[in-house]
Amino acid sequence: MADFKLHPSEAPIGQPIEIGETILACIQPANILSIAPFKGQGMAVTDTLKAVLKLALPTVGKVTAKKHIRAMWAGQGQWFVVGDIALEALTEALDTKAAVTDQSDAWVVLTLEGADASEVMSRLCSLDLGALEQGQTARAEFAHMMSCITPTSAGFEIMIMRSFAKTAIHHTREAMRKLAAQQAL
Amino acid sequence: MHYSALQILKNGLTGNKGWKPVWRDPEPKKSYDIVIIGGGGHGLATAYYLAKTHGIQNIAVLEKGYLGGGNVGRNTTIVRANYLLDGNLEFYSHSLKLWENLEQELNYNAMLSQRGCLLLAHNDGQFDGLARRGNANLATGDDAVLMSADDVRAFTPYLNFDDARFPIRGGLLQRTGGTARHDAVAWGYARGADMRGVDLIQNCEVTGFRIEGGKIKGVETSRGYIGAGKVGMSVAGRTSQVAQMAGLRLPIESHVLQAFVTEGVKPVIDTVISFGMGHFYISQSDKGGLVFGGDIDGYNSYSQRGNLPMVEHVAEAGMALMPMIGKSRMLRSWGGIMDMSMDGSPIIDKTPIEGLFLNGGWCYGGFKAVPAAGAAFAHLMATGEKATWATKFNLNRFETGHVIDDEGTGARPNQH
Amino acid sequence: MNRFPTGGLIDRDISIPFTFDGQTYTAHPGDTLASALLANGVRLMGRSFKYHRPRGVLTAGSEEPNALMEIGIGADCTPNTRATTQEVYNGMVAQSQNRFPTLKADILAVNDLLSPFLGAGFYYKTFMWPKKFWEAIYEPIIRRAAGLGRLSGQADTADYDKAWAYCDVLIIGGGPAGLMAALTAAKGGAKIILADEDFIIGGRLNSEQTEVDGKHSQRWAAEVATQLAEMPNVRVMTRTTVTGAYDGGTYGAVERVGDHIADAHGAPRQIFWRIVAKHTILAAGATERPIAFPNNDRPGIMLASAVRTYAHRYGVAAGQRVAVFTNNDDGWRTARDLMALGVTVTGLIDARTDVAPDVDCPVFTGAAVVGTGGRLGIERLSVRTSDGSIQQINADCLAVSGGWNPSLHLTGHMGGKPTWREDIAAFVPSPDSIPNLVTVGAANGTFSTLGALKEGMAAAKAALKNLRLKQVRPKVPAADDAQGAVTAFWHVPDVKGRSWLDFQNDVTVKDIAVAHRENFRSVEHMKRYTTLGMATDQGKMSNMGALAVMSALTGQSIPETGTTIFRPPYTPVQMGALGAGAAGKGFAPERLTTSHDWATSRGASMIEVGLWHRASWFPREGETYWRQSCDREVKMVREAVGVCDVSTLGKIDIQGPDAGVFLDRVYTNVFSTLKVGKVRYGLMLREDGMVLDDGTTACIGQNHYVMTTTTGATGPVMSHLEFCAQCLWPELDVTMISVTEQWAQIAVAGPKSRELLAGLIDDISNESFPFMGCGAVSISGVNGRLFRISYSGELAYEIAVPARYGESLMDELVKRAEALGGGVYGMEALNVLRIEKGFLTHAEMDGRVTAADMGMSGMMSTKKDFIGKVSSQRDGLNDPMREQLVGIKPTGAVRQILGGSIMVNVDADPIRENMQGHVTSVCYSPTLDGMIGLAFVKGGHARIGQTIRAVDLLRNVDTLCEIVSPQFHDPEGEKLRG
Amino acid sequence: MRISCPHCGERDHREFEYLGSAKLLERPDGGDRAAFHDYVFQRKNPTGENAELWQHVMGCSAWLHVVRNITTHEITAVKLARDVKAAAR
Repeated sequence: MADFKLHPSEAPIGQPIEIGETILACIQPANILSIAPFKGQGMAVTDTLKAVLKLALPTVGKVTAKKHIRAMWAGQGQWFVVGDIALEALTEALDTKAAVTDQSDAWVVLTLEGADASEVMSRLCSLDLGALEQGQTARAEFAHMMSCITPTSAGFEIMIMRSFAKTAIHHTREAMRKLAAQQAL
Repeated sequence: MHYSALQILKNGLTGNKGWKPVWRDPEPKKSYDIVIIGGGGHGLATAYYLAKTHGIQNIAVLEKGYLGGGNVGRNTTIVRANYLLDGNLEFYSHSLKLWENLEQELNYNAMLSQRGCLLLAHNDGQFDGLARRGNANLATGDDAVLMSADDVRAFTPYLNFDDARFPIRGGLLQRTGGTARHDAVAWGYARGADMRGVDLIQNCEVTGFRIEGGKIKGVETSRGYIGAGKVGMSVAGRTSQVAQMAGLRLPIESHVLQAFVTEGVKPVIDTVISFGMGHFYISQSDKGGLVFGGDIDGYNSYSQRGNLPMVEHVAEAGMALMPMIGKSRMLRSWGGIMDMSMDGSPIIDKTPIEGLFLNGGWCYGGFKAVPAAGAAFAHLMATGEKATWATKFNLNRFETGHVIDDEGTGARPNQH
Repeated sequence: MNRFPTGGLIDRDISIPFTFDGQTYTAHPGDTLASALLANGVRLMGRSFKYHRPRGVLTAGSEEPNALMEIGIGADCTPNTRATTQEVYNGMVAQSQNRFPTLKADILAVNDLLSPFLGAGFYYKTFMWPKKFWEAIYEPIIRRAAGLGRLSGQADTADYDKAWAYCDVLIIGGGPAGLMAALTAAKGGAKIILADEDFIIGGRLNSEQTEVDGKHSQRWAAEVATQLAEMPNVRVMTRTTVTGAYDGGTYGAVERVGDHIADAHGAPRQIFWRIVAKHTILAAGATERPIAFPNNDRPGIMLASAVRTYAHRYGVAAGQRVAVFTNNDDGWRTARDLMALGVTVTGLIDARTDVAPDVDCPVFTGAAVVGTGGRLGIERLSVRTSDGSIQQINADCLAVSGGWNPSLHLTGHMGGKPTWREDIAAFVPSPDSIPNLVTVGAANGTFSTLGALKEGMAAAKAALKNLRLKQVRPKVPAADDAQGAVTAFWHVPDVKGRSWLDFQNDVTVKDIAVAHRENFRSVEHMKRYTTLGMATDQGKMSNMGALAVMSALTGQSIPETGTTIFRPPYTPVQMGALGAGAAGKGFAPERLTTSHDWATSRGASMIEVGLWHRASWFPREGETYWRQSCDREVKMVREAVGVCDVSTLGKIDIQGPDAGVFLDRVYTNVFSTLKVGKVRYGLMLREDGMVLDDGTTACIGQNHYVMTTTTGATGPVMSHLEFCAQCLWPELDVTMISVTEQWAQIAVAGPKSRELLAGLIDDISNESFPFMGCGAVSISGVNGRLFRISYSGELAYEIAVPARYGESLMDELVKRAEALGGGVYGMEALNVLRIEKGFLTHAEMDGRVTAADMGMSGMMSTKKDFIGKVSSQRDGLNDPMREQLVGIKPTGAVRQILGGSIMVNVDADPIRENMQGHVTSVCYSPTLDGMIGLAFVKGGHARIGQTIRAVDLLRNVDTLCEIVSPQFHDPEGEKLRG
Repeated sequence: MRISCPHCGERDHREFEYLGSAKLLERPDGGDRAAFHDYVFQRKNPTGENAELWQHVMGCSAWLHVVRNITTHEITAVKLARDVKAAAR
């Protein structure tokens, strides 16, 4: 009966933003699903995930990946599965074992890459970035906002809540601009 | 010695050699009718009013450090009477009236400067809240002027009106609010009390109470036992510690509040501005320093120093509100320990121990309260009755539910 | 002029023009403003604060109290800038300050003549009569005279930034001790930061004529700095002042990135760093101290160390005929160095008697300077020789050396008290003043170059050991090992005239005597009474001298007299840097709904709600005033259908076998009985019995709920729930996560709302979605949720779709609403709709009201415990005369009610004692065609039907009102159930 | 201050929010008003070590039981409040 289609909004960054030695871009994973195991169900959840996704729940502060799907720790008793995996399938599989919610639209995933990515990050985030290795992930403050910071081979992935995305991009862009200008002195 | 222009002239011509000590340094006597613990603004004012209003002279003020070394000497000097709720309304109203005559009464220039105190609103809800407050202030007989955004702009054109994160919706000005020279208040009361025979005893720490049959007998101190008919605790910042020596547990937490001053600059801010949304307030001292502060750091502390997050937050709020201060430099930061009570309002009351009285829980309000609190505490200790302007600061109000929660944040001291 | 032909760390091949007070001069790269002015023969650089005495440069560092200037013009002008640290850049405009009309002829210098009457604390004793005159006359005059430089009054639009850095070892100061520490720690593999406030690394190595490792100390410092900069584990930060030490190894630091160049081209002027260090080595050096003697404040009287700095580092002779006054061996070095450079030394005055200076100039031992002369700068001095006779000496510069104060300031930032060392007559830091910080070199009282090198190395080795890094054994380079003998000598006794202690604030030895006389004897009293140490150097130049004077007066030793506490920051920090990023809109993050752009494109007026921006109203053509739009939008909802984005409300997904039990404990009412597909309104209290928040919670599956919170309370409620789950009842099997951001939620309200939705959703019947029903729906193939809830009192729904579709859904719903005679509505209309219906917001739930106050005692379950239950039973909260929520509407001639009015009885005066309550919310109700309001009134629930006045004293409105039920519109609730 | 979150490691305290004394873990059972008055309002407020509750709001959201010296700010122990509460049961 619907004679119309709902269409998704545009990504907050179209063309990647390149300033100096850093590039800021936005990626949109197919899905982000949260998993919070119920009491005593941690192993059962891991077993199920292994069966369904060939992935175990990572330990605190870690990321595990299998092909294009990865599981990341996302806070006390909370994990995110990121990739092409349907809410219904995961909800059904985990049924009484864990609470599952759809977070796909709740987060904007930014990538900050390039030679100066770390230096730009140091303007925005209080983490000890040198101590954050690939395979790890951190919940941390980013320019006064909640975030998930995950180091990648080329830089960082920064997950920010959707309503904050414009502010996050603005501040990151400003930090990139100022750093580039400083290095040009 | 009476202070006057003539006196200054006389001394100036004779090499300033004729000045006399502003207070004596007496040895403590064996006992006093009344012992006040704490030689801060409140303790000194209490002793002054006990002597002056109630004619009691056999009084000692015991101070563990130097007179006026606590919060009376480390606040941001704001005086105002623009509270919201009954209990606070009449109290601060009375205090402001006492402030207005203080200098002549004490013959000491505390430099009260009624340059106005402006509270800002940033949305309709806050504006209605300011209106409620202003109406209550007017109904109490105090000054209040509700300002539109245009009024505020005309009054303080240097605020950020153009690209503010939280645009200014309006304000509430109390023209009778302002600032005073904090140290002078302590010194003026100390001088007044000393002149009336009160013994001000510095470097004398109270280490215990002597209580017999539920009645106070005296205090143990670092300079020996001192007997007392009545004892008043006026030790905001350390109230829990002192009260604990009498076996009392209180609805109080101690928190650190930082304050800041910039290098002196020529006059740019001619009033006191309070930016509630940013938890920031600022004024300019007569010397030219911009004096400002914000919220308490937010965690219990007995250290008179704070940490960077609040330093930065306050500076950020300042830059958001008035970006013209960007090229001034923060010269000094310091901290004071606040008695944060569970509803944000003070306690002036008897304790369950006969003859032991409590004045504490002042949160941020202690400085502006000095005259009225001293007078009320003196009244209570001398007569056993509550002063008419301080009837609601009861110790048991948390049990009965008669709390005075001006901020509406409940039993969260770090949010008051 | 005064520039030596060779030597120093300046580039004589390049000349840089700049102006000072309108006069053009030239400098060379490597010059500070002070060195350039001295090179150009300028001695007069400022005026003192109180007496407006002429002032010249006293030091060559950040401790400078005199040579403060305004740098730049217009909005770029930075006042109070120390000429001793400001590098000259091309075209720089510098101006003297705190003088009128000119520096040479300053009218307020008249104060100096009045100084007998303006001594310590004079203002406490006068200006009181007549009473009004303080504020009307005296204070304005004082304020105009006070202050130092001028702020432009314009917004500071320069760029600033903030940043974080982590390291194993933070080394503060790049002099011999710091460099050796850095070299050692770096070779051991530690991650280090070396911060120095200067623009060239080296500290005093750049200021002295000495050798390290067989080469000139300047060269050695440069080589080590280069070596360090090339190591990957080292970050050398010049122009970076560590300003404060805080808990947990956290330090604040300011890096001046662009202050030394004419145009930073978008680079930050300054960066405020937070440096987190496992270990810290404080190698901040020492500052020389002056000696107090009569008229010791004339331009040309400088610290001897500064005279050497200007000579060796900048190639500048501070004077052509220099005299030296000292109490230690450094004074001799000054005389020798100057003579080697060809400067005439007209006298070396050493206060000590038992010394024999080996200097080829007129020498006076056991002597003291007892006076100076010269109008705008020193021209001569009087020396009292050891036999008591007075000798006149000509000099255009007097170099004074009173010994050294270790730069221990940071070690006092956490409350540490320093230790007195009699042998050097100075305070040194006490160990462990700051956890994991050690002090080395001159900052630790070790004044020889070799000693500093050794201590720096030792501290670094200890740090390496603690860090379990490899031990290294670098060779200590050869260097001078003279510690320098000193005999305490603070001020010249038995003299006439004023001897300055605090040069900026004009505090003299006599002022300390007055403070002593008046019993302001504790150090804090002395400081506060005289203002000593309150200057922009925080007493670096003055505290020790004053302490010594007070100690002599009281007969106590200096350590018994006390010390003063140094507070952060070490040197003043520009507010722009500390508040970086907050000017303009940067103060707080902005939260935007998915329909934000859509709304603004339709001309919506936006308002802030917490961090969110929401649409306030949507003007249509011809509407020029917000009320026109608002009234229309209200009518639209009441008569047709309205659409409103309500995504900002908090949404919390709660799941688990114990989710129902959990909700029972946090809400006053019961939720465990809620059936799947149903929604219930809930009330949440704080543990003190006051209302925390309200909202609806939907049961969307077995043990699966979605709670909504008010926009402003989302964070606090989430935190509260997490507290309950983790801290109170960890045994409950319940999980929660915010889904606020996942869902765009849109309200569709009005009698035609079902008709509107029928075109989008398959089954929208009352049976499928009865009032307070909910369920999953599909909207053009997108999975959404539908709740039949109403905040307007009309038949209404809220539809939630994944946020990416929010804007699209909004657009579609509004189009359809418009086709039905309705449209979009904003917060203003939403507010009117809820007031008409008596629904609450935080205007009513202000943190001071109970459920009973709001007429909701019925929602307080008696069958279970819940947060706030017991506290809400306190007598004071159950007083029937508490202020209770009612509706009010005008009944008299005045039809207006203002928010924030106070309530008084009909015949009562509007005074505090008669206050009956206050008005929380008001609106013009198009539905009722008049103003209505919500108010709290004492005993209000029992006063329905009575009249009362809403009085606004601020705006002179006095309105006779009838007290009514807060449900003005459809009190039976037939419409929302329809 | 730096707080070592058991999940997230050492972080600046600006990422955390302070609630108050860890006595807030011990909510009284039953309806005794005196017990609740003490629980909600009365504080020992010591000068030395104090057990208190912080939440890592900008991080993992865990409530933490932190033992901290109120005068020196030195932190000697950080545990998950959940675990402390469970152990007390």
